[in-house]
This record gives sequence, C-alpha cells and structure tokens, in this order.
Amino acid sequence: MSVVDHLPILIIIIPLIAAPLCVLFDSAKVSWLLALAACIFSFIGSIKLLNTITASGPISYSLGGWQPPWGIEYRLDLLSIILLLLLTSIASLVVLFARYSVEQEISKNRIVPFYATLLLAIAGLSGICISGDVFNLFVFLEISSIASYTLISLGKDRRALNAAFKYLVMGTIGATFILIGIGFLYMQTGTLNMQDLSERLPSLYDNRTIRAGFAFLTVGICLKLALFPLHLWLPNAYAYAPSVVSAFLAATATKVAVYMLLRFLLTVFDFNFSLNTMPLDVILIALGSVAIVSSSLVAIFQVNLKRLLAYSSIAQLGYISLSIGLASKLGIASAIIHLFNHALMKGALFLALGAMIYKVGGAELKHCQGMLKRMPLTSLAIIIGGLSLIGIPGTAGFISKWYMINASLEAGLWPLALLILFGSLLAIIYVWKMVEAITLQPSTSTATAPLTRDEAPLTMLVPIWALVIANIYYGINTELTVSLAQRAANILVGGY
Amino acid sequence: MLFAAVVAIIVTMGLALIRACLGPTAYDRMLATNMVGTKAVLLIAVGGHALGWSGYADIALLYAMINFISSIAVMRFFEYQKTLPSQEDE
Amino acid sequence: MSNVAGLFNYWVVIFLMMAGFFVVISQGNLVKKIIGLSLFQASAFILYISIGHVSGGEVPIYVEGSNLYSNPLPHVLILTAIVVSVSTTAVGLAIIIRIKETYNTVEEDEIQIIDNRKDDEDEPVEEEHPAEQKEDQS
Amino acid sequence: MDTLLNFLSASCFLIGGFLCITGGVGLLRFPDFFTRVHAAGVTETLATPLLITGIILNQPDISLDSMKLLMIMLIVLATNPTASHAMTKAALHGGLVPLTQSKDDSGDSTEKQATNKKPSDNGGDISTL
Amino acid sequence: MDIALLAMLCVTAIAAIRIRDLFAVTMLFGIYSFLTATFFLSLDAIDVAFTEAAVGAGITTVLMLATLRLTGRYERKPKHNIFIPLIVVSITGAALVYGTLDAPLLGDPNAPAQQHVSPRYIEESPKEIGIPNMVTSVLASYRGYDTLGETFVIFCAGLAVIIILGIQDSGEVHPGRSAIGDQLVLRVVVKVLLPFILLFALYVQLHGDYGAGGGFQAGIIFASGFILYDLVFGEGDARLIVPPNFLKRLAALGVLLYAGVGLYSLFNGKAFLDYSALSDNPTSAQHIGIFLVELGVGITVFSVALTIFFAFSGRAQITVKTDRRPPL
Repeated sequence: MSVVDHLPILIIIIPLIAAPLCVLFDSAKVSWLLALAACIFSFIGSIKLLNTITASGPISYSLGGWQPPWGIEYRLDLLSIILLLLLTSIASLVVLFARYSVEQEISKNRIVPFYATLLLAIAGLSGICISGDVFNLFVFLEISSIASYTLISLGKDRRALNAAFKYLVMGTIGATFILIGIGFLYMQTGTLNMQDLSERLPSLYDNRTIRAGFAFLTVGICLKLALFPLHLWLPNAYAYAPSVVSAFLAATATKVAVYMLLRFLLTVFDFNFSLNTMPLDVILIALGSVAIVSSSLVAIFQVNLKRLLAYSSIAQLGYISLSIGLASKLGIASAIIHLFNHALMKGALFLALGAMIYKVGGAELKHCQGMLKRMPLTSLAIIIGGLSLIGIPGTAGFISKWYMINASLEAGLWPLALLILFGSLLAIIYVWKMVEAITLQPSTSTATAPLTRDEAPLTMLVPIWALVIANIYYGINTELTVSLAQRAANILVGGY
Repeated sequence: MLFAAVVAIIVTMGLALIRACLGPTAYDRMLATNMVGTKAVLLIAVGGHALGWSGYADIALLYAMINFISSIAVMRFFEYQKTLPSQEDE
Repeated sequence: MSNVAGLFNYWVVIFLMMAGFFVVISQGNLVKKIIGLSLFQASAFILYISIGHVSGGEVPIYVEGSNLYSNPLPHVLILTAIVVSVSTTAVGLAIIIRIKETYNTVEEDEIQIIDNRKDDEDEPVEEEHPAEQKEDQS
Repeated sequence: MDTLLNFLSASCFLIGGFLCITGGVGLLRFPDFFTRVHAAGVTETLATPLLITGIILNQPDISLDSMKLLMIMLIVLATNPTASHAMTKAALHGGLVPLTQSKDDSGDSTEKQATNKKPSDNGGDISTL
Repeated sequence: MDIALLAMLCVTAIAAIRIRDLFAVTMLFGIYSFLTATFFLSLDAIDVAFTEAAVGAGITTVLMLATLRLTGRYERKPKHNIFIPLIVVSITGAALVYGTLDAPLLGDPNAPAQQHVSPRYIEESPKEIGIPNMVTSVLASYRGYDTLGETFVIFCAGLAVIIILGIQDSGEVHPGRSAIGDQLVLRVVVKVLLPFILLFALYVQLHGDYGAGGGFQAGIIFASGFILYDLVFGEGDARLIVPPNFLKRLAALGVLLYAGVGLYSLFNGKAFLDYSALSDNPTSAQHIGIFLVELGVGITVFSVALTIFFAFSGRAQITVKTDRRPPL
C-alpha cells in the first residue's frame, strides 16, 4: 500500500496529531505553522481523493485492518468528498487568516491551546464526513462539539460565555438524542456500520423501534443543524465568538450537520422511507419556510453585523432543509449546491467582518461608516459576498437559488418558489443595510474612523479574496459544483 | 443466609437513601451518602459472591476508595462555604 | 405478562432519562442544568447496557468452558460515551465558573436580564429570543 | 470442618445483616446529626468486617479474591471511622449543636436547628452575590 | 435486586428534581452514580461499572462540588412555567416508550443485537487477540479507532479547561484553610492509604487484559489519588509534585503515543492501528499494541483529570480572594 491508499485516514489524523504537537512545542508561531501545514496537507489530500473517487467510485478503508462490520470503516463517496473539500479549503484559509486576528483577539497564553483546539475542531468535523460507522461518527461529533464550545467561549464579550453554555446544553441534548437513536438502531439490527445498516434496515421499516430511532436521530441532528425552532443557540454563538471562529463555524459546522442529515436520511435509511413513508418532507418544508421568513425578518432589525449574518445563516439553513424536503433528486442536488455555495459566501463575509474588527474594532453598523474609503478591498468583499447572499446573477448564490426554484417548480409547489423569491427580497433589505452603511454613510463620528486608507494585512486579504473569487467563479462556471452535486444526489437517492 | 444479608444491605441502603433525601442538614446528607457508598461496597461484595460474578472484588475495592474520596471532597468544599462568610464578619 | 416484565426495565430507564431531561430544560440554575444533563446521559447509558444484557450470560471475560456471555459491544460503546460525557461536564462546569465571575450569577433568568439590559443600551431594537420572552410573560 | 465454617459464615452474615439494619434504622430515626453519626459509624464498623469475614469463610479456598476482600475490609475500616470523625468535627465546626447541649430537649430541636441554620446560610449566599 | 436498585434510582432522580439545595443534589448525584454502577454490575457490565463509579461518583462529583463552592449553594425558585418542559418531556418519553414496544425483551439471547456482529467478538477474540477480557479486545483492537477518538475528546476537554479557566503555573501553597486540613487523623490515614491507591491504579492498568479495568480507569484512579492528597493537604502541595505545565505536555505525549502506534503500523504498510505490524506473532503483536495503547490512554486521562482538577481548585482561590476584596 502506498501513501495514496492511506490518504483517507491521513487527512483526518494529520490535523489530529498536529494538535498535541502544538501543545508540546508551546510556541504561537510554530502552532500557526503546524496548523496551516496540516490543513493544507488535508486540502491537497482531499483534491487527490476527489480525483480517485470521480474516476473509480467510493473508497473504503478498514481501520485497524479489521473488516467491517467488525472493525470501523472509513467510507468516502462523492458527498463526503465534497464536504471534505469544502472543510479543508475553508480551514486552510481560516488558519491563514487567523495569524493577526488571533493575536489581537485572544490573550497571549491562550494562543497555543487555541490553535490546538481549532485543529481538533477541524479534524472532528472532517472525521464526521468520512466515517462509515455510526458510533464513530458520534465520537467525532463530540470532538468537534467540545472544541467548538471552547472556541466560542473565547469571545471577548461576556455574552460569548453564555452563548457557549447554551450551545453546550443544546448540543449535548442533541448528541444524547443521536446516541439514543443509534442505540435503537443497534437494538434491532446488531450492527453499527452504515452500509450494513442500510442493508438490514429495509426489512425492518415497520418496526416501531426503528421508527423511534429515526425520529431521535432526526431531532438530534436538527438540534445541531439549528433548524428553526431549535436554532436559539446559534445567533449568539456566532455573534460573540472570535471572528476566526465565527467564520470557520458558520462556514462548516452547520454544513456538516446537513451532511449528517443527508447521510442518515438517504444512506442509512433510504429515500423512500425517510421522505415518503415518514412525514419528514412536510415537516422539513414547513420548518424551512418558517425559518426563511422569520429569520430574515429578524436579521433586518439587527445592528450587529455578525448577528445579522448569523440570522441569515438560519434562513439559509431553512432553504437547504426546504430543498431536502422537496424529496426529489433535483431538490437534494440543489441542497448540496447551496450547502457548498453558502459556505463560500458566509466564509467570505465573516472573514471580511473579521478584518473589519481587526482594523476598526467592532462589527456594528456604526463601525461601518466610512469603511469604503478606509478599507476598500474589504468593503468590496463584503459587498460582493452580500450580493451572492441575495442571489444576484453572476454570483454563486444565484446558481443555488435557481436550482432550488427549479426543484420546487418541478415538484409542482409554486408557492415555495415564490417564498424563495420573497426570502431573497428580504435578503436584499438586510444586505442593503450593510452596503448602505459601508458605502454611503460618511464618517460622522470623529473618534472612530480617520479617513486615511488603512487596509488589513495581506494574510487576511488573501483568504477573503480567495473566497470572494470562488463566489464569482462558481457563479459563472457552474460545471464543477452542479455536476458533482447532481451525481452525488443520484448516488444518494439511488442507494449507496 | 447470604440472601438474608443481601436483603438486609438493600434495606439499609434504602433507609440511608431516605435520610439523604430528607436531610435536614447537609451533614446528615453527607453521612447518609457515605453510608450508601459503604453499603454499595458491601452489596457488591456479598451480592457478587452470592451470584458468582467474576472480578467483583476489584469493583468493591474501587468503590471503597472512591467513596472515601468523595466524602472528603464533600467536606472539603463544604467547609469553605461555611467559614468564608463568618470570617468576613469578623 | 412476560412482555411487561421484559420491557419494564426499559420503561424505568426511560423514566429516569426523562427526569434528567426535565431538569435540563426546566431549571434555571446552570449548575443544576449540568447535573440534569449528567443524569440524562447516565440513564441513556443504562439503556445501552440493557440492550447488551443476556440473561444467564457471563461477564464478557473469557472463561474456559463457558459459552454464554453478555454482549461486549454495548459495553465498549458506553465506556466511550461515559468519557465523552465527563468531558462535556467538565467543560460545562468550567464555563459556569467563568459565567459566575463575569455575570456574578448562575441563574439563567438573571443572565438574560443582564444581557438584555446591555443590549438595550447598545442596540435599541433588539429581538432577543422571541420564544423565550413569550414564555416569560405567560 | 466444613460445617463449622459454614456455620461461622452464616452467623457472620446474620449478625452483620442485622447490624446493618439497625444502623439504617438508627440513621433514619435518631433525632439529631450526632446521634446519627453514632448509629451509622458504630454499626458500620462492626458490620463490614463481619460480612466480609463471612464471605471469606464461605469461599471454597483462599485465593486472590480473599486477599482483595481483606484489603477492602482494611480500607473500609480505615476510611469509615475517619470519615465519620472528620464529618463530626466539621459539623461541630460548622455550628451544629449536639442535642445534649441544647436546652430544648424536645424531639423537634433538629428541625429548629435546620431552620435556624438555613437563613444564615442563605444570608451568606446572598452577601457573596 | 434489580428492582430494588431501579426503585432507588427513581427515588434519587425525583429527589434530585425537587431539592433546591444544590449541595444535596450533588451528593444525590454521587449516590445515583453508585447505584447506576451497581446496576451495571448486575447487568454483567463490569468494565462499565468500574468506569461509572470512578467517573460519576469520583471525578464528576468532585468537579461539581468545586464549582458549587464558587457559584453558591442554593438555587432560586424557577419562575418559568413548567408546563412547556413537561409537555416536551412527555412527548419525548412517549416516543421512547413507543420505540420500546417492539424492542426485544431484556436478556433475550436471540435479540438482533446479540446476533450479528458481536458473536464474532465473543467467539473469536480470545483466539485472535489472545486476551480473555473481550471488552478490552473490542475497545483497544476491533474498535481501537473509537478509543483514539475518545482519547482526543479527553485531550480536548483538558485544552478546553486550560483555555477557559487557565491554570496557575507556580504552586501557590495555601495551607489548610478548611477544618479538614487540620485534622491529624485524616492526614495520617490518607498518608497510609495513598500508596495503596496508586498501587491499585497500576494494577488496574496492567490487569485490564484479564479483568475489569484498563487505561482509562487506571488514569482516573491514579489522578484521584493525587486529588485526595490535594484535598487533605491543602492546595498547592500536589501541584509542586506534578506541575501543571508538565501535565499539559504529558497529556499531549499520551495522545501521541496512541496515534504513534497507529502511524507506525501505517508506515509499515498496514492499515492505521493494525497492530500486526508490531510483531511477527499475531497474538503477541496484539498484546503489545493493546499495552501501548492503554498506556497512552492512561497517561492522557491521568494528566487531563489532574489538570482539570487543578484548574478548578486554583480558580477557587482566585475568586475567593477577589470576592473578599471589596468589603476590606
């Protein structure tokens, strides 16, 4: 076996091992370099794996040399690798960005553990995407969750602590629900391997234990996903966390939860059972619609830009769950496309806000005044990211909205298409608030902003603009995302 | 006879548990908690012997130690609570 | 009848789980919430162990001549889950200590009030958790 | 020999179990903390060795388990009185008054103590807030 | 016996809901853990019972008490309406009961859970792995990767507590402020007892292949020995013996040892954590692998548990001081 054969485990284990190494070396600079190196390694590994998978189908890797279902299996299919690419690319950019931002926002003796924890969060999230064993998924879910609670609690504002605690309680309830669900599945099948489960479950779909297990898994994942009534932990968590952390978590954590939902609904259970037999499709559509409207409305009244974006995230998750609820191949494909694109835009926007906080000292509307003159590149990034969030043609956001509307029309549900348009309308309002503050409002308060140009350092601008350009690129060249997503959806709906 | 001993221990545990729930002072609860712990040790020793579990002695040994440690911890942290305000009053 | 006897155990465990869950979502004190969370998880563990129990089976340690053992797999899973649970508890308690230091209270309502007050000063139009506010009014 | 051992272990179990129950009843029924310590501590210290000796005698031969049981006995014998002692001292320190020293000899003095104690604790709690 | 235990568990849980004195609730939680552990024992889960007793009644209770010392003992009466939680809980409980209606009965040897995967563990592991304790075999070999994840969870918790609370580097000696520190009897007993506890921890670490125990439990017991010392002899003393900074590195080393075993087999052309790379003889390779892995777990757990305890107790001192400052 060559190194390439071991790539599935290496892309997880390298960031994991880098974390204790950071602690051993105990130097901020070395930690940063280690983290960056580990993330870039994983990114390159993911690209390589993507090539293998598109060429020769899913990869299976047996850990410890034990054949599944006795041992733990790593299984990579198209959906996993899309998520992994997204995760590792954003992680690399975020770590690159982190250097100065962290120095400013986090006290000196906490920087090393900060990088170690960030690495653990990255590895935990990637481990979820790649695992083919439900219990192993739970373990990695907990690694990433504990790391995220910690990272959020590092925020300067004391509300970060409260937010982290709320997240911890909700997250742990969610995890315990998932644990109970896994227990129910195990009770009736005797296995924990996903593929094995998907073979054994169809004959048990009438079993009440399996149905209860399904319900618990779904509710538990929806808690992590921040689906509408269970979203209360999210806004404060994203708003008060350090900017690096908000950017990373907003772009990845909920996406991984969506991945888990898709994985359980479509791989472990199957399409027909999850979305036709069980009434989940209606629930997802209803909750998604409520989430879009209510969160967008709340977002309009936010003054803190990070909170605004956090509420917008809940709305976007509403879009995603709505498209899953459409229960069609196109719907699931559009959910995957939006998942990808939304990560790009939210990553760009949160990072740009991070640069703003670094230079101006806050992310509220009043801080925006005179931004265009002061930090033109960052401001431009925020504007383009905002446009993408609305779904203007030429940006990535347009593509996903387009496919979503198509999917809802295909399902014959034209009110949903109107709802998506209405959501975009609301998005225009809240994005306009940001854009107006940045471009039009002159710097009235004399104290905050001197009118000289004061742009963020290069290591911040590069990640921001990389994501912004990705936003535009995937808005024009749709081939990669759309074809991958459609293939992934085909595989998911058609079975493993 | 073994059976009688097991029943006696369980009954005692129940009585101690009631005391732990009723209180009234924190010290009563500490005492009752300690007693429940000790009785759990005995229950495992006697019950394990009666039912032929393997390796019960290890567990009972661990319980005995942990019980002691948690009793000490309870007292230790309770003490702080009590003495602080009174010192401030002085 | 045998049905009830065989499922009784599960039901008691469910009751225990729900007792813990109730503590988590109904109590305002953060420490008590964490205690409830631990109770909830500990009870979920009993559910798992019950799944793996085989009546008349031995402890899963190989002994010459015996061939009926309880299922070792749930035990392994729960060992892992216990560790995860204690880690979460430790992190939660650590955050509580910091909350106590910065807010000087560990009651959820009071923290909410302090937060809202600060929001009112900074941000006049704040919709902090509409659902919870409704709950407070009722 | 065997019957003798059996008889011995059975009597150990019986006496030990009886002592256990008396301890439990005492813990529940005695009027105040110090008398309860008495009930719990004294009976426990005798019941534990009896029960464990019973087990050791009941075993077919002396094995590693017997040694472990002996260890348990020693540890319980060492820790239990220590814990009771420490608890009593802590209670005395903490302002709990033994029943014999309080003038009020009626049974409900404990309740009074409890109610007397609570406000002060509460007060201390609030003042730190 | 099971029914009695379950009844006591229920009583404890109800009492824990009703009592407002958090100190009492914590003690009840300790009792609850003991009872759960005993119940695990009666369900044949000896390893789990071991861990639950050490973790639930030991470490968790100590941490909760350390927190309570800072946050105050009584909880306010909640103003919330309890109906909404009650409804949520009832729905969840009903869903769970619904789920159990089709469940196999307790102890049924033909239940699906007993059929598919685990027979192999039961029948083959004594031959394949060569150690009698099947739980250890599954934990460290078949599902060794889960255990690696678990070790990282612990490591992460250690980091989290360091980040959130911070630990004092220098051992600030603070001789017994509490009455406990002055009690001679206690000191003597603890001094005598301590070597036995540490010895027992080592026994548990090494004996995990044959009986209950293993790295995790041993680490906890070893740490609780130090915690006991720290509790009785005042804070700071134990910290002089094992400085927190050293502990941090030790935790990292433990994790690296575990992952290193995996990487070693990887570089020898086997799958990650495939112990057969360690020796030519398959069973002795498993032995070596499991020993190293358990050692890694033990080291990490010991250092993290102690770090967390130090962080909590160290925090206590700081706040005690700052709290006392204003009146002066």
